[in-house]
Amino acid sequence: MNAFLAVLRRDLRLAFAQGGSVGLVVGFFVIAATLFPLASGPERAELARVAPAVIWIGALLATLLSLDRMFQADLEDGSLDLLLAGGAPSSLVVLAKCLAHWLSTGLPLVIVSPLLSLLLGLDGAGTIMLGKTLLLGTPTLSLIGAVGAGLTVGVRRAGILIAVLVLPLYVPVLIFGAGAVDLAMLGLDTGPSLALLGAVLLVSLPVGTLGAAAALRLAAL
Amino acid sequence: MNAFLAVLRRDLRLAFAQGGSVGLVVGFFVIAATLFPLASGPERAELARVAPAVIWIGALLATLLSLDRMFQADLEDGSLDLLLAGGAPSSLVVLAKCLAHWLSTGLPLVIVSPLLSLLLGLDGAGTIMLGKTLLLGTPTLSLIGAVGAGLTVGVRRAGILIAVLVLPLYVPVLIFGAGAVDLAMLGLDTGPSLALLGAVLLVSLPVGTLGAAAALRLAAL
Amino acid sequence: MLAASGLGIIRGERPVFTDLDLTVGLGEAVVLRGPNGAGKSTLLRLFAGLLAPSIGRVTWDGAAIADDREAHGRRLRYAGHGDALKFALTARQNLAFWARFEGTPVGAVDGALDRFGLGALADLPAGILSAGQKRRLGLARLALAPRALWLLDEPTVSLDAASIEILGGLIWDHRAAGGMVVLATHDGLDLPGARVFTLEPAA
Amino acid sequence: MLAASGLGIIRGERPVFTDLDLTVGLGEAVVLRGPNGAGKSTLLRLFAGLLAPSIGRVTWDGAAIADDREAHGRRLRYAGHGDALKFALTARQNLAFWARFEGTPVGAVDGALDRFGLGALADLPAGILSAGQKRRLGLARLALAPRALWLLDEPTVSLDAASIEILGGLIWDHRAAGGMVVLATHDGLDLPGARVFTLEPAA
Amino acid sequence: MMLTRLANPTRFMRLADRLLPWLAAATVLAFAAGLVWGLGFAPPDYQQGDTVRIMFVHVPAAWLAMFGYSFMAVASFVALVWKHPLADVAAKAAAPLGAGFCLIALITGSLWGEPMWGTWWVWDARLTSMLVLFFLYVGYIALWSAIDEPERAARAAAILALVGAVNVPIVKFSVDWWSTLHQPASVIRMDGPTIDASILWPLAINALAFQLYFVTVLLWRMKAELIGRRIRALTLGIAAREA
Amino acid sequence: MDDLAQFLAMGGYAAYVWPAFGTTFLVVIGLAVASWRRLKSAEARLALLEHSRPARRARPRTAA
Ligand code: HEM
Ligand SMILES: Nc1ncnc2c1ncn2[C@@H]1O[C@H](COP(=O)(O)OP(=O)(O)OP(=O)(O)O)[C@@H](O)[C@H]1O
Ligand SMILES: Nc1ncnc2c1ncn2[C@@H]1O[C@H](COP(=O)(O)OP(=O)(O)OP(=O)(O)O)[C@@H](O)[C@H]1O
Ligand SMILES: [Mg+2]
Ligand SMILES: [Mg+2]
Repeated sequence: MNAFLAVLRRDLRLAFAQGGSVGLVVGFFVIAATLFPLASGPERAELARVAPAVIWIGALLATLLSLDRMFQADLEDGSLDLLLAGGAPSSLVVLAKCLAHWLSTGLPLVIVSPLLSLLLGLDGAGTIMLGKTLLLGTPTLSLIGAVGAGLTVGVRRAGILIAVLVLPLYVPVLIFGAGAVDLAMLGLDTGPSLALLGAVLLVSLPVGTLGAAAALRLAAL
Repeated sequence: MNAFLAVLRRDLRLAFAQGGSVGLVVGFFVIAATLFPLASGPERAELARVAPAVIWIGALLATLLSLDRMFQADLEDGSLDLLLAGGAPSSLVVLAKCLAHWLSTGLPLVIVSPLLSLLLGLDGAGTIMLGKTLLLGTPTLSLIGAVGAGLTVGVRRAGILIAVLVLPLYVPVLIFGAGAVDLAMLGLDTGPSLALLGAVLLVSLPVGTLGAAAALRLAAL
Repeated sequence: MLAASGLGIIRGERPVFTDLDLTVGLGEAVVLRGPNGAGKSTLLRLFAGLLAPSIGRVTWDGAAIADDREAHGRRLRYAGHGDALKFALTARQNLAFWARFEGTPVGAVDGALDRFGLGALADLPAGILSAGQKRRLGLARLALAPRALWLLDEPTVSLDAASIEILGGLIWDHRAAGGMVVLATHDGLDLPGARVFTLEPAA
Repeated sequence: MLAASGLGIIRGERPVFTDLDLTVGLGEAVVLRGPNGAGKSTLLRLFAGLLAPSIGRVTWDGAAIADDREAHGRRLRYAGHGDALKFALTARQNLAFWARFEGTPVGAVDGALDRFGLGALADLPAGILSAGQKRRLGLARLALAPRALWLLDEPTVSLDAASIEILGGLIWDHRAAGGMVVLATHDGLDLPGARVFTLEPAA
Repeated sequence: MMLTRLANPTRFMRLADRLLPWLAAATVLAFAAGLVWGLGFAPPDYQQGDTVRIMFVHVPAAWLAMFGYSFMAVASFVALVWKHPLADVAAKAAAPLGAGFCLIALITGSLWGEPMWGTWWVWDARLTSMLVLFFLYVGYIALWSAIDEPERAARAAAILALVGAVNVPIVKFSVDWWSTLHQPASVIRMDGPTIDASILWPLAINALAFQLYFVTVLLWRMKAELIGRRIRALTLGIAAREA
Repeated sequence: MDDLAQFLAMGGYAAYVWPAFGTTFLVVIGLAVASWRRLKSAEARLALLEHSRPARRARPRTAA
């Protein structure tokens, strides 16, 4: 538990104090959502139709952008050895790093999502549902991403390998997440989609932490 | 000139030799473009309308994903010192690195763009114009990106700087690039857009290399 | 008591060493020597449980360390080629993180910093420290709280004479309290009563 | 002839040293000594033109090096704390890159590798080399082609005794041909006839 | 430990050598029978005409694509949990086969879609999840080739295979969960097949042929991999003795 | 003759049916041949190695 809190605290401090990743994520997200209408032309009705997809893909890619350094930085400066051989359960360490990653990428996205809805012309129901699905879905992105990051740590050109490994696994989250917003805008029942998102999160919690921990122990070898 | 060829050759070898990293760029691009229709639903006509924007934003992100390590890796292993203090003009070194970056990210994107057009249902005229605009536009992305990467190398607020500096500079490229494809699909004149893209490229060639070189010399201080 | 018996390891398709036997008893110090590439760092990583042997085993009081990696982790301190520092955090924040991580009261941090003469630098970001200062900050972890086994990979690199002496004193105290040390070095560090174990390159 | 006069530098809000004067003549070797943080690495980076002094200037044959950075770059070799290696490339590819970069015929690479006893490792990826082997590979650049001024920051780190001797020989040959060396070290490396320049920490 | 590690693969090799000629022969026979029946004798569908013949390759390929990944996942599980020395060999050998079948299903499906649905490709759940399955195969193969040391690569790939296994049920049930253009299951379902016997038989024979092919080529690949590992061990042994 | 032409025409769907079977067999045969060749070359290398083992040939250990 000590170890969990220590790692969580350090990673958050690194993400926030440095001004680094949180600013990047939010900035990137807002700019990408702004660029989209610019690039596709301004028809508002059409925009709102594809808006959930655009925002969700933005969330995916923003997560990916920050994933590759999740363990790589620790490997390079030698911390990873100490984190793994320091007597703390490695899945606990991974869980702390996932939580820190989510708090510094996923959560900020959830918080700015109303602004993005506004930019892209989503209606009220859609905006609320977007927030809900992001809240349920982004932790899954961090957890699954951790497995990809762990598998590729120390591998050459890890960044893009992560993308190839992880993106297919993100697909269910994307489908349910963006789908639920579409349903909400049509006034249809979103219960099953949300339930599925929740289920995916529950599954990925053990799978992600144990998988990433196992992958990291490999990398140290 | 020696230095230019040497750096170009080394960076290309690093990008191509190991585990097909270029294949991974392409894979990433294809997967990202695949996710979009997945998230937005399958109506074909609507897809083709936003397709140029989606592909262009995909190109932006693929560039961005590989940008942050452009100089950072050299800084961390100490090569940057030698590249800058080795007696070669630093703008030449930067130009070589930009060219290598484009050959290993931009060019592959240009090459797979017809496949993406097919996936997203672009028509013939759109497909051809997409290839043309990517060919003219992606070198600009590498050059402008180099300034961002140079400015942020070793700097603490790296994340924010990249987001805030580079993405806004990408806006003109994105607008003209995606815009020209839209015009082509409507059968309108794309000459001015292409001319503008070319002009932006010509401007960013000196601005990018000199700017990045100056930024790097700062970082070495 | 740490023991390796019949230890052999293959890395990158080549055997680094084979059939290595080594025992480290209470209060003992073993200095690993040998030319570059002989396998000193490899052996230390095996002892830390960071590498798995291809053959043979490493035991602690008779039980294989692989059986309970976490318990083994809690009894050792490993200091490798990297200093395990985050350049954006201050010296104190860096050390405090490791103290929290292992459950040592954070109060011990200032003492450890002082011990390596880093008191005046405690609030500087670790990134601007000189090479030797970074090394000292990495080593200051040793002074946080006692642990039975120290595994040090070239700890004296970049250290000035005064710091080497401090490290020597720290090791002395550690051994006097029954601690064990295995360290790799090419020179420096004069450890009284240390046993030298020389590794020969396999090829 | 390399000369520093009235050199002072402020890094991270604190002066590292002030009013430093040092001249290095043909065939001369200067060993920088001083405790951690005294400014040895800083001085070497100033000499390499990688840092600009806050006050004073560095000159070569009387002309400030800042006036023509590229010409200065072509007459020096700098070896810092990093080894400037790409782990994915083989040892030979790494060295061949630097040879091409500076315009030395690639034929010189194998000789340089052999000189540091890396001939047998030439086709291994640099990433799997041991710490000392990496260091040797970084230093092998010195043997590529003659350049007037060598700036070496703790070159002996991680080197075994045999390699230190090789490096000593290389420096000797370099000086015999009129080359200059400025190097920082905490020990090792016995350079006959070298001048020791001791830096005191400013604070 | 060394003994059990060797014993098992050796016994496996002997068994494989005994089985392989029969398997190869059966594969060729089944393929021939399935082809002749499927292309020559099965009646055209009253709705789909002769395009229905594409089914005889499309459907078995789709099944095997899903089977291949499930097989990999199970083998990976066995490799991770029981450290069975053959399991990761099997998983590695299966990946290119599964990827190949996946590609076949995608291409033949596409070729079927143009006359039937009037389009080569739609972004419906079944088609998309099949594409995702293909990407998973590609990622798995890429991971194997990105890590040099076989032990490390094997375990990393096993972890990936297990994590990726969630996609298989999604491919299988996507048609039931989302309304799509694509056919729902009509052969493998709870209440028995709903296809006419004149189509069902050649389909079954083709499926058998694909399955036999899978096993045969899998055994070849596993043997090659095992021999490769023995070569590695031998060269290492030589290296050790020379030292 | 007519039968054959009719067979080849596939009820007007030749352009879809034949490519489908064609790609299938391309992939199937390709994978089989590649796997078989790999097996044979591995067996040959092993035979060579086991044959030359007692001879203690100096072999380049770093061969890519
Ligand atoms: C690229 C396009 C296509 C893909 C990726 C695809 C994928 C699949 C998959 C994965 C299955 C196995 C389903 C299961 O066992 O539950 C399947 C079965 C099947 N597909 Fe497709 N398909 C495609 C196009 C088509 C088209 C155009 C048709 C016909 C109009 C078609 C007809 C069938 C039929 C009849 C089955 C057998 C269903 C059963 O009885 O279980 N498919 N396909
Ligand atoms: N990038 C930097 N920014 C700010 N201050 C720095 C930076 N690098 C070094 N310093 C400070 O300058 C001083 C001198 O550092 P330098 O690295 O030159 O020391 P050194 O003599 O090489 O020490 P060592 O023997 O430990 O290598 C140190 O006190 C350090 O804190
Ligand atoms: N990650 C790795 N993969 C493959 N081989 C490796 C790896 N790390 C080290 N080796 C090889 O193992 C051998 C021993 O390396 P090790 O780092 O243990 O040497 P060392 O005794 O610590 O040398 P040094 O004095 O240079 O630090 C070297 O020949 C090296 O090439
Ligand atoms: Mg070592
Ligand atoms: Mg220094």
